Amino acid sequence: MNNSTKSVPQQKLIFEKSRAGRVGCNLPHADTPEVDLKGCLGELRDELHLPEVSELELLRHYTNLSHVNYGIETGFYPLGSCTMKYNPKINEKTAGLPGFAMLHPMQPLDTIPGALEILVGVQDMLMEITGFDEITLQPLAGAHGEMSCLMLIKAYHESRGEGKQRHTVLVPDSAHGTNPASAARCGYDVRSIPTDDFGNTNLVALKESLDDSVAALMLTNPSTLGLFEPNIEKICKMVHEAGGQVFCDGANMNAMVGTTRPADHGFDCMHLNLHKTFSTPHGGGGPGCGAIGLQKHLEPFMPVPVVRRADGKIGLDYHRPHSIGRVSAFYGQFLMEVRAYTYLRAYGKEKMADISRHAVLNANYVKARLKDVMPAAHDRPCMHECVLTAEKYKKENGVRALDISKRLIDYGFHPPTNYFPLIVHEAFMIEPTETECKETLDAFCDALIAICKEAQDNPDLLHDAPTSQIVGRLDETAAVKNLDVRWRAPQPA
Amino acid sequence: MNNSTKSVPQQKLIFEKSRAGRVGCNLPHADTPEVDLKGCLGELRDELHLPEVSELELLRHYTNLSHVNYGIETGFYPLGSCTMKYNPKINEKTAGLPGFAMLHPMQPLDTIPGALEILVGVQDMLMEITGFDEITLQPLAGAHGEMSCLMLIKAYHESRGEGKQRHTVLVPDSAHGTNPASAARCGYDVRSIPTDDFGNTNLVALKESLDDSVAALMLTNPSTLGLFEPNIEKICKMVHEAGGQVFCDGANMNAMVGTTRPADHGFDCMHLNLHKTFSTPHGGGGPGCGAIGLQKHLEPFMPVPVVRRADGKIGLDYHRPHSIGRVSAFYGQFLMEVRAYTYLRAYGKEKMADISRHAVLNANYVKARLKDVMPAAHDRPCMHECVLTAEKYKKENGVRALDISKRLIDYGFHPPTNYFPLIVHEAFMIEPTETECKETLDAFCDALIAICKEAQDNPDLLHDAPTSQIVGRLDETAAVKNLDVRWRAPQPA
Amino acid sequence: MPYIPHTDADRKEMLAAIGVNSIDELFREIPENLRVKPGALNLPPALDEAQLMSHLHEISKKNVDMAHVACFLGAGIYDRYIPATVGAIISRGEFLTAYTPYQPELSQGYLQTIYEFQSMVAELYGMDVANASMYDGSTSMAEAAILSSGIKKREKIFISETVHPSYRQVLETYCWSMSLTVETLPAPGGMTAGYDKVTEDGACVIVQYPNFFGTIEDLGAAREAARKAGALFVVVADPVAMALLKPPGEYDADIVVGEGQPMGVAMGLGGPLVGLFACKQELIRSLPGRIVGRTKDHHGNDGYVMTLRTREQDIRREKATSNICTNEALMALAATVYMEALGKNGMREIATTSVRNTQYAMKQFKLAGGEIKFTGKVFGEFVLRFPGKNATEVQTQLLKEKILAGLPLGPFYKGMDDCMLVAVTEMRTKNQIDHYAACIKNVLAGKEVLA
Amino acid sequence: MPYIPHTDADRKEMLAAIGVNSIDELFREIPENLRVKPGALNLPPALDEAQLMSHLHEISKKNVDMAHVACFLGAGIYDRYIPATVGAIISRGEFLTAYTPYQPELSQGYLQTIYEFQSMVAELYGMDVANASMYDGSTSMAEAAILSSGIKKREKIFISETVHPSYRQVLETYCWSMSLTVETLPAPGGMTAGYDKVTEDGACVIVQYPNFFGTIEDLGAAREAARKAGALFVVVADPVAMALLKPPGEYDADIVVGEGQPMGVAMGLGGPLVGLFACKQELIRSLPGRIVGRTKDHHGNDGYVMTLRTREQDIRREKATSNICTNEALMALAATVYMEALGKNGMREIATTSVRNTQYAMKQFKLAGGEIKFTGKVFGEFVLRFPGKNATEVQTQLLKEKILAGLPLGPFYKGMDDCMLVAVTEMRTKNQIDHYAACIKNVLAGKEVLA
Ligand SMILES: Cc1ncc(COP(=O)(O)O)c(C=O)c1O
Ligand SMILES: Cc1ncc(COP(=O)(O)O)c(C=O)c1O
Repeated sequence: MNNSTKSVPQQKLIFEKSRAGRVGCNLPHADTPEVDLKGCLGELRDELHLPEVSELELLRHYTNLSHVNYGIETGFYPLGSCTMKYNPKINEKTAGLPGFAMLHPMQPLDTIPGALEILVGVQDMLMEITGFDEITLQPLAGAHGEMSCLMLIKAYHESRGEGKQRHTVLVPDSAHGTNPASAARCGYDVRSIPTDDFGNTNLVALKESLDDSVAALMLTNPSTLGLFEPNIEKICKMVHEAGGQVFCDGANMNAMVGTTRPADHGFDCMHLNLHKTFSTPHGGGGPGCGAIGLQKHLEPFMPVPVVRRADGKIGLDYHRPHSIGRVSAFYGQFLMEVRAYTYLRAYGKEKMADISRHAVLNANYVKARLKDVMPAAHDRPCMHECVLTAEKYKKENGVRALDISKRLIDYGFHPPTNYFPLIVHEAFMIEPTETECKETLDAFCDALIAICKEAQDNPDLLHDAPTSQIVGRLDETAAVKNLDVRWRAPQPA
Repeated sequence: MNNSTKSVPQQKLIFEKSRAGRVGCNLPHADTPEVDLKGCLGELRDELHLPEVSELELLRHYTNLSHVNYGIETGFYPLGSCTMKYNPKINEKTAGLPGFAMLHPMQPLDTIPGALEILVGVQDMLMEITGFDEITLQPLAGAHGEMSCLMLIKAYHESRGEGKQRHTVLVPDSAHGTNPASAARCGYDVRSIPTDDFGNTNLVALKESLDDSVAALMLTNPSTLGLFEPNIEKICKMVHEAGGQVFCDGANMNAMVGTTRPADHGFDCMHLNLHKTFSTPHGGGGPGCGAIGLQKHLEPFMPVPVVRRADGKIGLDYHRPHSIGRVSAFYGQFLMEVRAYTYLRAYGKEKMADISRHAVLNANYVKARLKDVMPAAHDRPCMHECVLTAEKYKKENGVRALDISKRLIDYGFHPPTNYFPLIVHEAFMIEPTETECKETLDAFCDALIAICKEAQDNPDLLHDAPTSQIVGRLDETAAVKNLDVRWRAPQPA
Repeated sequence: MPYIPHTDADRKEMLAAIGVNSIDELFREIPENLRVKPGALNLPPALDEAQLMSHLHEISKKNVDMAHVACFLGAGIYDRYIPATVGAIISRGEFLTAYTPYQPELSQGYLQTIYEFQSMVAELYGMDVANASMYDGSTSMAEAAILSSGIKKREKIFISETVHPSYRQVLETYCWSMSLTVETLPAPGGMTAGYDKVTEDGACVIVQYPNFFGTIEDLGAAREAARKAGALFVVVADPVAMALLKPPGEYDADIVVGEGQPMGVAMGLGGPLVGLFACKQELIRSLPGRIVGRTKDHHGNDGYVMTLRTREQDIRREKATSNICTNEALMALAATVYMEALGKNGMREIATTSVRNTQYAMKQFKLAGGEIKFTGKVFGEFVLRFPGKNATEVQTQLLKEKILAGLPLGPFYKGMDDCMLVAVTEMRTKNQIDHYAACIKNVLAGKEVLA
Repeated sequence: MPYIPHTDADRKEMLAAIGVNSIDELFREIPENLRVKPGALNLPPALDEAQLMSHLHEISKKNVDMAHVACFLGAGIYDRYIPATVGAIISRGEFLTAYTPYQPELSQGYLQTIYEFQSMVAELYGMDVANASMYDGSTSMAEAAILSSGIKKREKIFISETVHPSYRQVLETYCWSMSLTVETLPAPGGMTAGYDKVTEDGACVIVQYPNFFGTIEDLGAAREAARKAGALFVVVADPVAMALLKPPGEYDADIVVGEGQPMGVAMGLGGPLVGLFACKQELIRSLPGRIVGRTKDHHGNDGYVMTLRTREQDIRREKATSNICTNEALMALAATVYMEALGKNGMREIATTSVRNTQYAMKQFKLAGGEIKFTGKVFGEFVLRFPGKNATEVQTQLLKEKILAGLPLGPFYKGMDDCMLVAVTEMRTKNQIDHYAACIKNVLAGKEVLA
């Protein structure tokens, strides 16, 4: 921690840098005749409080803001469940090609054969990797993919006359929040399934829950505990026998790429987060990119349009009487698909499995290195991430997981995910991904070991952390109490 | 100065991040047969100590290094004589077009009509702006342009049989170091011409120096004092009458664009720094881009190839018996010319003069605002930059110009040029450029005023500055004494 | 290995530290029969970086992109100029490769830009507050309907026929799964009519402004209908048009949603886009998605955090206001840079240029024999009728002249086979409009498009 | 106004503070007759950003760029793969828009990269030290000659005929102005011969490695000639070839220069490039250009500064070691990123691929009827002879097949009208080489290039 200290100016809001009449942009100007705006448009607005800054000031604003923002390219970002792997620069170049970036979603189909080739290319590769019969790229993020899958399941049950009856979705207590929320968003009742002492689905509880109101089980595999569900085939069978469907939350696909195929596990459908497993950049919170895979029996219900190769030509299928309809306005996150395509082709047949193999190697290495200071919630080989518990420090030293994480910031690392899954006390969910080198993992583990010692020797160091950033710990309660979510122009005196 | 403090990790050298066997790049691989390297090449090298890092580590290395480097896009950069204006982003896009960036300099001429159009386009616009009869874009930077101009002059004198005789170049004492150095590089003796009390060329001294050994006078107009030489026409006449030529150092063209034309002043030739006046980015110290302009009588001596429009077609003229030859391997800094072209077309006929007008406005404003704390070396309207003296603080408070500048860093500004021109004691040469807004100038002036007060009240604040950066003041003497200019691989034990 | 830094020595050391002999051992909990045999996947071969670039370049060239045709196609996605600054900023790794700012202390840069984004979206729409973004305009609208249904405890959504057809399809999908019903208000003359159909079981009334046909809807009438039924008043609005038009907030809209793409986001075949979502202060605790607020650290410094987090799925699970998690932060950043680069004057200028170009085009196309289908005032888009011609055929003809003429409306609206939705942004020039006019003159006269 | 932020109010306030009434007044010292009348300049009209982009795009499309042809042209500038990381890094504003690191405390980022650059250039060349860059390979070589002349106080430069013709032209220009003479050593068989011509008034002996024809010169022989005459031994070396070849430093070269373009710099019609300059430790105080050293701050932290500054023009004026000021920092940064991205193994791999491709091409072209002009060992380039054909015509023919066949040598070397200099980098594929072979087979048989 021999960090040197640099003073970084706090940036004023852009509105405070504004000067009336300033124009920041060399804009297209009209060469058509002037018009009477009021005559053309009717009532016009009066005020428009947008900032007026020069292009140079704008760039400075963002350059300096970027310096107080942490990305994968700044340092290690082991945010569990988020797969913060390296986002290759070449993907930005391919997605920036005018022949992709400058396409209108409603231009005639025969003017976009290349775009359709990308879509089908990604679909084909994802089918092979997941084992599913069909892939659609329409959903716009993971949660959107979950929702779309549940809609497929709903339509399936309706087609069998069981739509009304099957109003319950089972969700493990370890599941990500989007799972129950997506179920609710599809009008389902949510019933929680406990996890057993080994970190697996509690089969007894599952069995008990499997009545004929169950539409589906949403299972994350590997689970959010970073553990592969060894009973997965059995679970799917149980649910199927009860007339339900099994959905796989595929956020953790990075553990499986090239190594095992979810469709083979017995799942009926799954979502993928291309922004996690297939390296499209997270962009500070989005765009996501949420493909879904499904077995043949769900095919009639796929959202329109279905993009498909037929007779050597790629076309769009809109005429699908049983389709759930559209889930988004156009073709999904097309430019993200271009990135995913580029990424998939970089690995190809030869190297695809290396992704999951090294992701799992890295996670197990971190788990092994930290076992003395922070034991794993479950002592089993983990998959692409390991979930540890820092409960001891809370009990013995009054130091919460959050304090440890904030202290990690002072050591130069982005903290892992905390407090998720909810069933692990003071959880640390660490997902290193395969693109991190051993030295980085060692430095991170060394830091965490040092912090755990600090927790015992000098807990206030942790309570007061971080002290290395442009702001200290922020008051989130005050943020809610004195809600201030937008700037407003000062009223003229 | 309510800067917050962020800890920034000092980056190890990339060599210290290296791991044997790591490959950072997804490289083209051969599909041609293997060969016996030794058989093909003869003796091979043994060791090759280049770093081995992953692509992600590489990006982190540079992201973090960039955070401890200051550019125009970080903040105000009033480095006098360097014209640190905004470098428009659109220029980067145009220069990045494959139809420009991916051209080979020796590909057939009929495959590069567009490139020639750019070259001639820049030449034409620069001819119009400077008034010269010819422009060549071959020189690679300002100093290279100076040297090329002196070569033209040398060839001219040789053509008149005066080559040997005219071995002296006159250089004002205020001139930039490249002027005498370029003269020496052309085999000339250098004689210094003093500046008079008003900041103008001392005409009496000039007259005395004008013997028949004089090949040329190198004059910077506006001078490095930021002053327009009011006797310029007279000076040129004097030199011409003595059989000499007058070269204009055009580093200060930003004061003149669209307002006055150096060729009209009587100059025979001049160099331009496109990386200053015409906004091509400085790139951390280069590339420069050094066009030169010249009057008709120097035309026969122009470097080859001359790019010219003839009969509506653009061609290259190599058959120039009196040419000085090549000054660089190909066509000059072509991709910089694309940027300059883009910039020139953004201003066009309508707005070109706005450049110099606002550059001069800004400089005079700074000068006016600072007059109480730091008087101008010469109390006259300045051009695009103002030269102030901080002598008072040295005498009264033991604070040097350098100390003041280092303190400016703590206030978040890049310091101006110090100690140049050499004839001004404790010089501050401030060039704001036209792209800075009034608020920035005010903030800068406020800071400098505050620092001048600190110089009187608490000079150690200045002696100890900067304290805001990742390193404090560096020991340059030790750098020379314990010369360490490269990393070396540790010797195996 | 591309992107994977492990050397043989690394692997060996790491396996030793873990206490296993091979990577395979780490997968021992996966039943043998579920494991993929090495090399068993049928995937195309790996490409190196140079091959990737040329391969993708080849594919991209098969498309007709908008750099090669004059784009008069709009319909919610617009060919507007994207300043070079936008790309320069959003490609910075600190932004591009960050994720949701869960750790505010090292995410102040992004959080501040989101606060600025929220401020400007709220300002453009004339609303109290806006969130940090939704997936796209269509899902943003669907969320508004569901929010309304939740607030009003009513199950019927009224929506005008003049709302973008794809948006209405998405709404149908969402509503079906939530057992809500959608009722469409007709718009015979290109403007929503039949507000009398709105009944008191309506959760909300949704109109688009300007509507899908480009026409500027009468928001006063829409509001009255909503108010009368006790329903929420929801507007789908083009943010760029807001630079000139009286904003929905001034018509007392409860929720305003829209597509942010026209503000600095590449068309990209329609993705990624960015959904805008703004509402009245009183609805803020029902707002879907993320929202950033300003607060203080313990030294009293200003700072930004995600706030009102108890609305969200990771905390509230099935009771959350929405299931959205990842949103469209990067595209919201692009829009933020765009709004700030153009600023007040720039936004007004390009909106005005669009109006001028649109008015000129309407005039020229009429002279060339086209008909303007509807009579209402328009902002930057209008419906052009080709008497006696199929619009899809006209489109095909004009493509030969490198004009993308617009959107043939036949597939979307009954009886409109001869109609084309034509958008004229600030990017179109007088020359291009004249060329278009000349082409349709020929086509309407039954001649070759190239005169 | 593009890029100029002043509002009318700004101008007014600023003029008032200065105490003048107009901007014109500030120019009062410029004689009236020297002032340009408003609007008098004959310049093309101003373009907006969208127009600039499309205008420049149109112009660029008139060129045949290397993305559209298979480039077998080298001759000192090579079509090598530039990893995407290079552009991503050098476009960062903190690097792109900085200037010379005169203020080291806020330039540590750049200074460190220059230190890394110097280290790797020295390593590749096998030399003690390298500087921070020169303009290009040609001027770097001219500086080496002048340095030699200064050190040795001698006025004759010996240079091999196999050094790049443009470099030799630049050398002639520089030497003429310094009154030095250049003597050329012949190379009848494509390798420098006639070392016996080197006399004791020689300041240096310059050879290229591999030479202009691609042949790997015998550096031992060159060194002997230099040593015998008491002259400095100067080598112009391709840095990429150094990944495999025994470096000049191991042959006891005094100065090694070269062109850094093949390492991550766009060809860009030959500019900007980046000159490399390395030498023995004992010459460091005569080195032209900038050099960065490692030192400490007063807390004992490591830091980097420009050092040995008293060699430079701003301090030493006419006594400086060179007149160079601005150098090619950004291109040196590109090269630094390149060397670090590829690293030891990557550099070796692409060099090896070039050798393989070159050997394959030589074989196939011979089979197709071409002749390999010279017998020496080559690295990645060779002279191909088309018996009975003019090489320029062959080039024209092959361009039809989207092959840029190489550099016709007729204009550069007497009696070589039927010769083409052919480079085969790692970017060329077996298919492209086979296609080239098929084409020359047809051309040599007097058939159409397309069989
Ligand atoms: C396990 C899990 N499921 C679902 C999601 C939701 O994905 P998204 O954020 O793309 O909507 C996430 C990611 O945040 C996740 O970690
Ligand atoms: C007045 C003056 N002349 C000449 C030069 C030399 O220009 P360059 O650095 O491009 O060689 C400079 C810039 O550094 C300068 O300021």
